[in-house]
Parts: sequence; C-alpha cells; structure tokens
Amino acid sequence: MQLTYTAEQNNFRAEVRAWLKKNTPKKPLVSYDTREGFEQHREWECKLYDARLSMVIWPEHLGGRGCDLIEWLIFEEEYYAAGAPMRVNQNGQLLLGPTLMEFGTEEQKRRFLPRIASSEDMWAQGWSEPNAGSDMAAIRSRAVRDGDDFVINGQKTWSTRAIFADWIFGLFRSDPESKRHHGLSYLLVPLDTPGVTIRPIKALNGKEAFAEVFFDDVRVPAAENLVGEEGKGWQVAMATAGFERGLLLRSPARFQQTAKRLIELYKANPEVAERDPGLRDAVIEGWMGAQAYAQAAYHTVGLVNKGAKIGAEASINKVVWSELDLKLHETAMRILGARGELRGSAREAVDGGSWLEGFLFAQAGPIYAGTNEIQRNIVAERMLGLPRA
Amino acid sequence: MQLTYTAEQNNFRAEVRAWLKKNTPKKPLVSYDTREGFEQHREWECKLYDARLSMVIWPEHLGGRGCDLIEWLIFEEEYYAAGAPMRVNQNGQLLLGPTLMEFGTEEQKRRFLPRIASSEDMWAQGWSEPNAGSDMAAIRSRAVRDGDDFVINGQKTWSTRAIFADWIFGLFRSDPESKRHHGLSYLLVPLDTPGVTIRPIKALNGKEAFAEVFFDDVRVPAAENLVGEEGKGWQVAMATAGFERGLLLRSPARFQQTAKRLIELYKANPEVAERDPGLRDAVIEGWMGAQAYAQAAYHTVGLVNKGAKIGAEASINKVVWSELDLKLHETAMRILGARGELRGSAREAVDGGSWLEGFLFAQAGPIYAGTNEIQRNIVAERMLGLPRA
Amino acid sequence: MDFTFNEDQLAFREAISRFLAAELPPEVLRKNWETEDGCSRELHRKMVEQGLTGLSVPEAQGGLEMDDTAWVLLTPLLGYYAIADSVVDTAYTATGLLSALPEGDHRREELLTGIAGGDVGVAVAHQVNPLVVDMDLADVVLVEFEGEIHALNQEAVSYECNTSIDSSRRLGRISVQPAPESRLLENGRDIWAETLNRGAVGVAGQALGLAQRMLDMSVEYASQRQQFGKPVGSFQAVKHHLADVAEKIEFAKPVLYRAAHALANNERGSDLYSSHAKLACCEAAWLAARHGIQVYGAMGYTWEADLQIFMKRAWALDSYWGDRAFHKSRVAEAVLADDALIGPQHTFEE
Amino acid sequence: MDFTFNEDQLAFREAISRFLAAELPPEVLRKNWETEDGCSRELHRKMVEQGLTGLSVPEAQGGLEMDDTAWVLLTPLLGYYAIADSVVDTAYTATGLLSALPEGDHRREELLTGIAGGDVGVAVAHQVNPLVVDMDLADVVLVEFEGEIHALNQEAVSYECNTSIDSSRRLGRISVQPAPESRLLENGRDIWAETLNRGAVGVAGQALGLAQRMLDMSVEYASQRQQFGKPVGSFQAVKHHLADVAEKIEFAKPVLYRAAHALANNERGSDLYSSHAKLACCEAAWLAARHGIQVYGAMGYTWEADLQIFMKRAWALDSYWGDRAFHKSRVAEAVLADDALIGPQHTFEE
Repeated sequence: MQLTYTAEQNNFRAEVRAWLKKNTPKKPLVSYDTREGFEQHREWECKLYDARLSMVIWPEHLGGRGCDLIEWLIFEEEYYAAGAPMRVNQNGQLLLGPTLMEFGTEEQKRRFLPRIASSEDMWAQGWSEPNAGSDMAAIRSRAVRDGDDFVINGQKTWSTRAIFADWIFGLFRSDPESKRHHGLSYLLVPLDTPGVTIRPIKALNGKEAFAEVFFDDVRVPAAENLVGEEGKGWQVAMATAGFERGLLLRSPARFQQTAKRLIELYKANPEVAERDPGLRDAVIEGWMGAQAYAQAAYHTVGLVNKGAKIGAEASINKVVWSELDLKLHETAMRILGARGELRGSAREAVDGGSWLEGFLFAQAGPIYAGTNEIQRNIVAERMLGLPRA
Repeated sequence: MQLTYTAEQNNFRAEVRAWLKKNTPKKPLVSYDTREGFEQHREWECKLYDARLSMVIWPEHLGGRGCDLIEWLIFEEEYYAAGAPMRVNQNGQLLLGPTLMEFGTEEQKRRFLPRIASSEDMWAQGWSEPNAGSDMAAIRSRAVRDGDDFVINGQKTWSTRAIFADWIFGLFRSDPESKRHHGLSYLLVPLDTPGVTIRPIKALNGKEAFAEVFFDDVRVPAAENLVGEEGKGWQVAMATAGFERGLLLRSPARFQQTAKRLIELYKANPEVAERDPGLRDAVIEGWMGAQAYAQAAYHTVGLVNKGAKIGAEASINKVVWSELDLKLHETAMRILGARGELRGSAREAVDGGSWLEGFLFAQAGPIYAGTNEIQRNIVAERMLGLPRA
Repeated sequence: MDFTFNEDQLAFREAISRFLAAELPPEVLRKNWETEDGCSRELHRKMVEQGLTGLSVPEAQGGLEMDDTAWVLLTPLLGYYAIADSVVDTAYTATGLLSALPEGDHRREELLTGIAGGDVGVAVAHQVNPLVVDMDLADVVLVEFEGEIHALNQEAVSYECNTSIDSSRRLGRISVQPAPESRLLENGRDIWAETLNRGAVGVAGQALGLAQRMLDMSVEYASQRQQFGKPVGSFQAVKHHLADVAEKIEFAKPVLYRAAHALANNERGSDLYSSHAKLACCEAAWLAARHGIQVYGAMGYTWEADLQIFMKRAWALDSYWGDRAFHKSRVAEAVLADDALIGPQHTFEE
Repeated sequence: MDFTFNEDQLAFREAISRFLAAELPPEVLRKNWETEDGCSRELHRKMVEQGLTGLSVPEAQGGLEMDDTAWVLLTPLLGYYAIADSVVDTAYTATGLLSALPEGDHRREELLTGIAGGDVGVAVAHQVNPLVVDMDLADVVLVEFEGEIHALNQEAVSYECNTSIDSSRRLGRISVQPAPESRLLENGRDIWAETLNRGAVGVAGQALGLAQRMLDMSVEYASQRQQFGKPVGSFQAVKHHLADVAEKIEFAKPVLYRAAHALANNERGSDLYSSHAKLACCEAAWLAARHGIQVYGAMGYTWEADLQIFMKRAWALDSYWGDRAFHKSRVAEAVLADDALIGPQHTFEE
C-alpha cells in the first residue's frame, strides 16, 4: 500500500489542471441534448483531442495518450473539479471504443478509434428495442446476409442523442432461426444510410435526449461493419456491457464533485439546516458515499493493475453510483425547498437550475445500463451464488 | 365524522383507568417466558377477568363485557398507558377465541371461551412445522380418524410458550391423500395427553419462549376437539390468520406508548441529541408512525362498524406495525449508544434493559404471523391486482 | 366517535370522481397541463357547474358551505387528475380565508360570490411560499402585510414569472404596495395561521391523489409490460416497490382526514395535524414517483409517458405551503413540548 | 499510488484464516462464546504461537512490528470467528499505545514483551467507552487520567461487572486511584487520541468480518431452506436483501483500508477516516444482522442458530470505541470545516 502519487503522476495532474484552467469554457455550454449544444460539445471534444486529453487511456496511435488507470483517475478528478463540460461521446468512447479494441480488426481500429477520440464521429447505441429493455436478449431486429452485405430491418429505441449522432452500433439478429442470446451480430451503421429513419423521443426535461431508430432495408458491408464473429454478437456486447457498468462509465470524481457542491449548498443555507437538523446526516452521508466510491475505484484499479478481472462487482458499482447520485440530488432538493422546482430559465433558480437538472437525470440512473433490480439479481446469483428462480 | 367520545365511552375509560391505577402491579412481573413469570401473568389475567376486563369485546356470557370496537381501543389505550403487564394468553384470546366464535359448536364455545378469557386454560398455537413456515400449506403432521377419535402423529414447532401452556390448537392433515391446503383439520389438543412431548426452544434472549411439540399416537375425541368441518381446517385457520394480522393482535396503543417512552428517552439525553442532530427526525417519525397507525385503526373500526370487511389491508397493517416497532427500538438503541447493549441484569442498564428486550423482540416482528415478504406479495397481488409469478 | 365520512360526503366525492374521469381522459389532461393556464376555460366552467368552486362558500353567497372534511375527499381527486393549483388555491384556501372574515364586509361578500360563480380567481401570497402560484390566472391576490389581510387586484401587483418543472405552475415574485383601501382586516394573524394550515392540507390532499394516480398507472403498466416472457409486475421486486407505495398511501389517508377535522373544528392540534398530513401525503407521492419511474423503466423517463405530469407535480408540491423542513419543525415543536398530549390516551384530543 | 496489499500481507491473512477455520468450527466457537472468558486458554496459546499477539509489538520486544495496514486484514478474520474483544484490545489497541511510548521505559518493554509472549492481557479504559471491556480477563489496565497514561494491575482496580447482550463481553465500571508510580507518560493526549482511532478501526475491522460471516451464513441457509417447493434464496426479495449486504461490505472495505493507512502514517485525516470506517463497517454489520435474521426466519430468532452470536456482537460493537453519534459528529466537523480538503482532487490527501 503506497498512497502517494509518483512524480510523473503529479506532473500529469499539474499539466491537466493547468490546461483545464486555461481552456474550460467560462460560460456553461448549451445542453448537449440540443443541436446547438451538441455541436458546442463536439467542438470541446476536438479541443480535448488536440491536447491529447480526450481519451487518455487509449494508446497514442489511436488518438490517446497511453495513460494507465491511475492517471485516468487523476484526469477525471481534475476534469470534474474544473467543472468542464459533460462528455458527449461516451457511447463511442466508453462503450464502443473498448469493444473495438478487443474485438475489432486492425482496419476497424485504425478507421474508427481516432475519429471517436476526436469526436469527428459521434456514436449512438442501439441496444434496446421496444420489447427488449431489461431483457436484452429479446432482440428482434434482423440483419440478413446478402452477399458481402447485411441488410437490416427493424427498430431500436432509447438511442441517446441518435438524432444528432453520425453512427450507431448495436445487436441484430443475423440468424433468423436463432433464439435469445444466439445468432446475434454486432454491427456498425452510419446513420445517414438510406433506409434509416430517426424519430426523437423527448426526455423528462423536455429535450430530445434520445430517439427511436427505424431500419428499412438498410445495407451495410459485412467486412467493414461487423464487429467480431457473425452470430457471436452477444459475447461482444456483453464485454461492452461489462465496461459500461464498470469502472469507466461513472468515474468517482463526478460524485465527489457533486458531494462537494452539496456541502457548499448546505453551508450556504444555514437557516434550512437549523429548521431541518437531520440534513447534516444526509449531507455527510453523501460525502461518505462518494468518498467510499472513490476509494473503491482506486482499490479496484490497484487490483486490475495486478491482473485482476472485474466481475459481478461491476453490478454492485452500478447500484451504488446510481443510488448515491439520487441521494445527493434528493438532499439538494431538500435544502432548496420551494426553490427546488425552478427551471434553469427561471430568474430565481439556484445555480442555474443545475440541481433540478441533475435530480431529473439521477432518476434515470437506477434504470439505464441494466435496472438496479437486474443488477441485484446478478450480484445475488453470480457473486453470492444464490440459486436462480 | 364525529371525533368526540360519548359519555358512555368516557365513563368506560374512566373506569378502566381507575381500576388499572389501583391494580397494575407496581413492580414489573417476571418475564412470561419463564415458569415463574408465566404463572404471575396467569394470576394477573385472572384478576383482569374477575373485573371483566380480560376480553372486553367478548359477550358477557362467554366471559367478556360486550364492548364494541371503539371501547376496545379505549381499553387498550388505557392498558398500555398504565404500563400493565404484557398479555400472556394472546394465542388463546386473539387467535383461537375468534375462531371458536365463528366456527365452534355451542358446546365448544361454552366449554373453552370463558376459560380462555380467565386464562385458566393457556393456549399454544400449532401452525408451523419444520418444513412449513412461511409455506404453511406444506403441513405434514397427520390426524387419522379412528372411530370417534383422531390419532395424531407428527411435529409442530415455534409454539409460543408451549412448554408452560395447557392446550394447543393447530392444523393437521386428516386426509392422507390430500395436498397443500386441502384435507387439513383444525384440532384442539390438551398438552398433557399421552404421546405429547414438548422440547423447549430458546429464543434470542435466552429464554424458553417457544417449543417443538411432538405427537406420537396422540388421541383426541373428534366431536369435542374438531373445530369446523373435517378437512376444512385451512378455511378455519385462514380466518384466524386474518384476525392475527389484523386489528386485534397489535393494538396501536402499544406503539403509541413506545413512541411516548422514546420521546421521553430522547428528552432525557440532550447531550446525545446535540451530537446526533438527525435523531430528532427519527424520534418524530416514530411518533408520526404510531399516530398514523392509531388513526388508521379508528378509521378501520369506523368502517367495520358500518359493515366493511378487512381484507388485504390486514397485510399492510402487519408490515407497518412490525417495521414501526423495529424503527422505534432502533432509534432507542441509537440514543442509548454504549448503554444499549446492557442486559436487564446489568446494574447500569437503562429502564431495566427494557429497550434491549424490546429491540430483540422487534426483530421477530417482520418474521412471525407471515413474513413481511409474504405480506407484501399479498398486498401486491390481492389489493393491487398484480399478476402472480 | 366515528372517524369515517357520511354517505352524503361519499356520494359527492363519487359524483365529482365520475365527472373528472369523463372530462379528463389522459389526452385532455395532458393538453391542459401543457397549455398556458393549466386548465381549459371549458373545464373550468363545468367545474363551476358541479359546484366545486362554491363548495365552501357560505350559503349566503351562493355556496354549499361545506367544511374541510368535505374538501379532504375532493383534493385527492384534484390531485388524481392533476388539476392546476389555482383551483384549490381559489376555491379552498382563499375561500376559507375570506369566509373567516367578519360577515358584512362588502368586498368579502363580493369576492365569495364571485368565487362561487366561477368568475373570480384568487391567488394567496402567504409568506411561507416565497413565490406566488399562478398570479397570471388570478383576478385578485390576498396578501399579508404585517399581520394585516389585503386584497389587491391583479393589475395592481407587479410580478416576475418563474417557470417550474411542473408546467402547470408559474411562480411569481410579487411586489405590492398595500394601502388602506386594499385592507380587508387589520388583525389577521389568526386567519393567516389557519390559512397556512389549510394550504398545507389542500396540498396534502392533492399529493395523496397524485400518489394514488401514479400507483394505479404503475400497476397497469407493470401488468402489461412484458420482459423475460412475463409481465414485469410478476417480479417480486416490482411487487414490493408498489406494495410499499400502497402502504404509504393507506397510512397517510387517516392522517389527512384527522387534519381536516382539526381544521374544521379549530382544534388546538391543527398545526401539528396539518404538518403531519403534509409530510405523510407528500412522502407517499414522492415514493410513488420514485417507484413509478423505476417500474416504468426508460419509458418513465420520457416526456410522452403521462407519468411525468404526476411526478413533476409531486416534486413541486412537496415544498408548496411549507417545505419538509418547515413541517418537521412544527411537528417536533409540538410533540417535544413539555405539555404535549402524546401517548395512547391522546389519539384524539380530550 | 497502489491501494492494495502486498503478497506478504495477503499470505499472512491466508494463514491466519486457515488457522482460525481449523480451530474454530461453529461448535467450538459457540462453546467459547458461552463460557466465562469468551476464549479458551488453549486457543489463546495457539494464537500466540501463530504470532497474533506479537503482530505489532516492536521487534526488540519479540514481536513482528507490523503496522495498522497488516492488522486491518486480520481484524475482519477475528470478527468472522467472533473472537472476544480482549484479543484485539490487547494485541492491537493496547500494543499500539504502548509502542507509541518513548523507548527505554522498562514497564513499556515489560508489557510489550508480555503481550508478544501471550502472558499479559491488557484492557484499555478510554473515556469514549463508559465501561471497560473484559477487565476480568486483563492483567493490566491502561487508564487515562487528565491526559496522562497510567498502567494499573488488575488487582489495583475495583470494578463492577455489567452483562452485555453479547455474552462474550463483560463491562466494568472501574474506579481507580492513579498514582505517580502507575504513570507511564505525563502528556499522553496525542497517544490517547491515536488510541481512540485505533480502537475504532479495530472495531470496524471486526464489524466487517461479522458482516461477512452473517452474509455467508445467510447465503448458505437461503440456499438450503426450502419453502413453496424451492430454496428461499431463489426468491427475488431474499436475493435483494443479501445483495444489499454484499454492497455495504464491498464499499466499506476500502474505507477501512484507507483508515488503517492513515493511522499507520499519522496522516492528518486520521480522525475523519477512522470515523468513516467505523460508521461504514458497523452499518454493514447492522444490515447483515437485520437481513440475516429476516432470511433465517424464525430460526434466526433462536438461541440455537449460531447467527445470534454474530448479530449480538454486531449490535454491541456498534457503540464500542465511539457510538454513531460520536463518529458522525467527527465526520461532520471534518468535512464541513472551512479548510476541509474535499472534492475529487482530495481522494488521497495531497
């Protein structure tokens, strides 16, 4: 156990801190769930990329910086502490990226990864279908092999920002006789291909945060756009689902920053604290939860660095960060009282309505990337070994 | 809505209050989970009976007083406020009694009910078996008809204070070919019948609070000891299970008195309140919970008086009082801190260790009379109409 | 001692319930919620015809002169159908305030008659609410000024509008200059105190109705939506989520009823009971929202699922007429007082 | 930056784990727990042979001179096997205190040598604990007196014994008359402060082990016990109860490790980290007890199911070396301070 950073790590932190201090937009960007904000965020991502700070853990030849996971944690700490913009291309960078590194051909890696790192290509995900949500294996969209191509028909849904994105990745049933997890293929589809129709879905906050994507005889070349083996898409996707729930998707720094802001909010409202003395516990529990999550991340990174694999722990992580995020924002709403309902556009909104936005977004946490009910089943069955139903 | 008591009700309250003030033992009785305490409690029950205060809602000719449910609530309020002894014969008085009133023959009512009211007969219950706990229909103990008798073989368990009691009631499989809820009979068995063996089970608190009861060719006369129809025991028992979970088993006064004592404990320990400001909320939530439970009881009694039947609401009641009781005692433990672990025999124990005893007993609340998991299933399926698994 | 409603009260509730169910199928309800004034003119007219606006207006002013115990059966229905705040604020809270004023005042009688007839909308500016709801829909606003009660015409009040997460609520920061002419009563402190309790009980009732609506919608969704080859409502975790909501609702109801009775009869426990009711009902609504969206899954996070309407009202009403901190403090003050009437002998005051 | 244990530390844990598993099958463990001194003489001798008592005794006094980060792997094992408090109190907490005294003091060295050799049991009377645990098993008790550190022989201390719900704990109210001869150090405030943290971290580790034991037992019971024709562990509600316990344990572990590192290195965050660890680990144990008994059903409420041993230790240890109120106050003081190092850049102090 050696809990000091190396000189290199400290230098890296200093560099990132200085760069962010200089470059982080002074005025918050417009929400990336709008066309305008989306492009603002793409610009920001390009800027990060130019400084080789977009995907610090990716190898240099693929647009990254070759950092290790400790440096990644440091980067994230500085990034959230600086209040830098939300990352708009997480689907590409955190879900598809690692999948391509593991399953992609050399050609696919060269072609896609640098453009993901730079966000020249923005990616939407195509997991869910109207009847395949928690039950992802119920996928019906078909991809029929026709010569060198796949011809895709069907529908995906809950594709985050697909209305603005350039590409979509997802699972399609390539063996029409197959059932459940079998006979699926993992395909990459440009969203401007003929036959693709995108219908936006408005989220709770009224913005077009996701979309339905319809495929009508959409043709993509197999050699270039199939990831992994034909019919083995489930295995490819599951690796990605592991990443998603795992370490990278929700770095601890995010919640530590929220906890810090919550403490500031609490201290700025002493008259509420006096009327509601139990708030103190909620606030310190928020800090303890975020701190524990961060320490757990360092511990896990240490184990991974020694060769360990992340298993069902990823499911615990998902439950913990999503419920922590809810708790932090619920506590903020409790402090704000009657001011909590004010939207960002309201003149008297506190912090530009960011607590309310965060509160709304936190509602989705226990649902997406596999509901917490499913995650708890996984923990119980795979980690504890309890019998299946 | 008429929320004042009638003159008769006020008189009744005054009478009960005066009697209890005069007669409630100054020194707490010994625990009824000991032989000595059991007999002390029997004596107390006799005294109550002599004043016609043992079973106030029973008709006079069966040893009661013919009170209505409002008067029963008043009685309970006074009883708990006076700190009078715990009722030792609840199995007989609250579970078997109502069953006999509904399903018993006239002869059975005359024979058993007054002796239950007076606690000359103390009753244990024989529902559970080693493999039939939550799944009560898995009963295996057999009662084979032999002429005018049933001959019983098998085993019951978790029979509260059976080691001290006089009789046991329970379900036995009278049709050997039957399955699950069918072919069961509801029988009454004197515990001194040849062939009955009782092995005590020690509870968490180290006392012999319940027992296993073994039946080895135990012979009881059918005409006298069968309640309801042969083979229809499930229906008879279910009515009793409804009573058990319902209104009478855990009267609100009990929790209101605990909440009051908790408030006193909290106020007596201002230095803890200062170090743990969140305690205030836990304490007032305890009061609010108990108060809501009491108001709900009055509301339900009002509806019952107008002819309503208690259905799946009984299951909600069970969940509410058991979790309220836990919460009240957990809060007390939080206030007591390092003093919480002291047993009643310890010189420095607060309130004679009664909070710790209550805390231990509260652990059983979410388990007995049907686990809270089962109760929530019942609420979801019968009250809300959600589909069965 | 009878802690239930009489047949007339229940029949009236039943009638209003049928009326609202017919008038406000989900698509109409949503349209109202998304429009500027949160309640169509036509619907408002029909509500007036049903007697809703005159429910507690004195008979002398053309109303039904019913008390809080009647209202407490109706506010849950108004919550269930997400009727905008201005209805309860006018017909219940403001009417209660006006009715409590000394009889004979011509402005009192004019306003009450106008309310009963559906011609006058009244907003209430009580200091417990930093912002005034739906000033833009009101003709008159009742304002506290150093314990006095003033009534000002909307035009006489300048306000700045803030938007709420609940689209049916527009929140105004008002600035007024009360004058002797606008004064209704000089010493209005007791009435203001009662009005706060009435406002809280009105919100509590709506919150209870919101909770019930979200529960009903969640049950329906969970019974139909299939995953892993069966309805999601057949999974035990989903069942328990919804059973917990049902529990909160069932045990908030009597608390709400108790508060209404205390208000109607000026009982000394009114502050305590109305705060308890506000906390219990809003807690039920908060949980119904959380478990509702969880049961709905991604669909619950969308604008198109009606669930959002009820969730957002639940979140907004949680702090209307006193936030949790306020009401918990009041409960604490009452039950921790040295002369508090607590314990089993005091379920109902003696 | 490496927040993991090295191979030596893990190997040592593994060895002790195997040792305890072999020596303490459930029936032996229960026998110990029910006997007067909570730990058989023979087991104690074997623990000494394993080096447990000398683990952090300086090498000069015959120990292994390992620090808190080594101990934090072992205290969960001692919790897992419900080893009586006197072991941790003597070999970890008291040893830490004695080791921190200036070298050369002959009583310090005598006591440390005695501890390493298993001949001396030491109780610690710190003012955070109103009562002293297992005075009757101790040869010596370390006592605070106006910031001084005193060591008194057991015979010199009169005490009255209180019984705990945890049969392995006997709690003494002591009265002592410290004298110049019994004084080990005049200004011992810093050492007492550090001892409090060490006591808390020692309890936290045991609580974590208790939680793990109860979880393992519950999983085993739920996998075997059949109801409605299948193992109760196949019901989703039971699964989620136990998944929640696993979650608490997994996220308490790194907090515990962090606290141990801070203690071993005298970091300025030691108060905060040890309080956080105490709260997190005790919360895991508390939940493991509650869900454990729930999963066990009636069986969990009996004296004969071993679960009770672990539940009762969990309940008792919850307030040992500082109750929740104490530790939450310390956390609040630290993170709400104006110069608090909080936020993402301060996961580890800089």
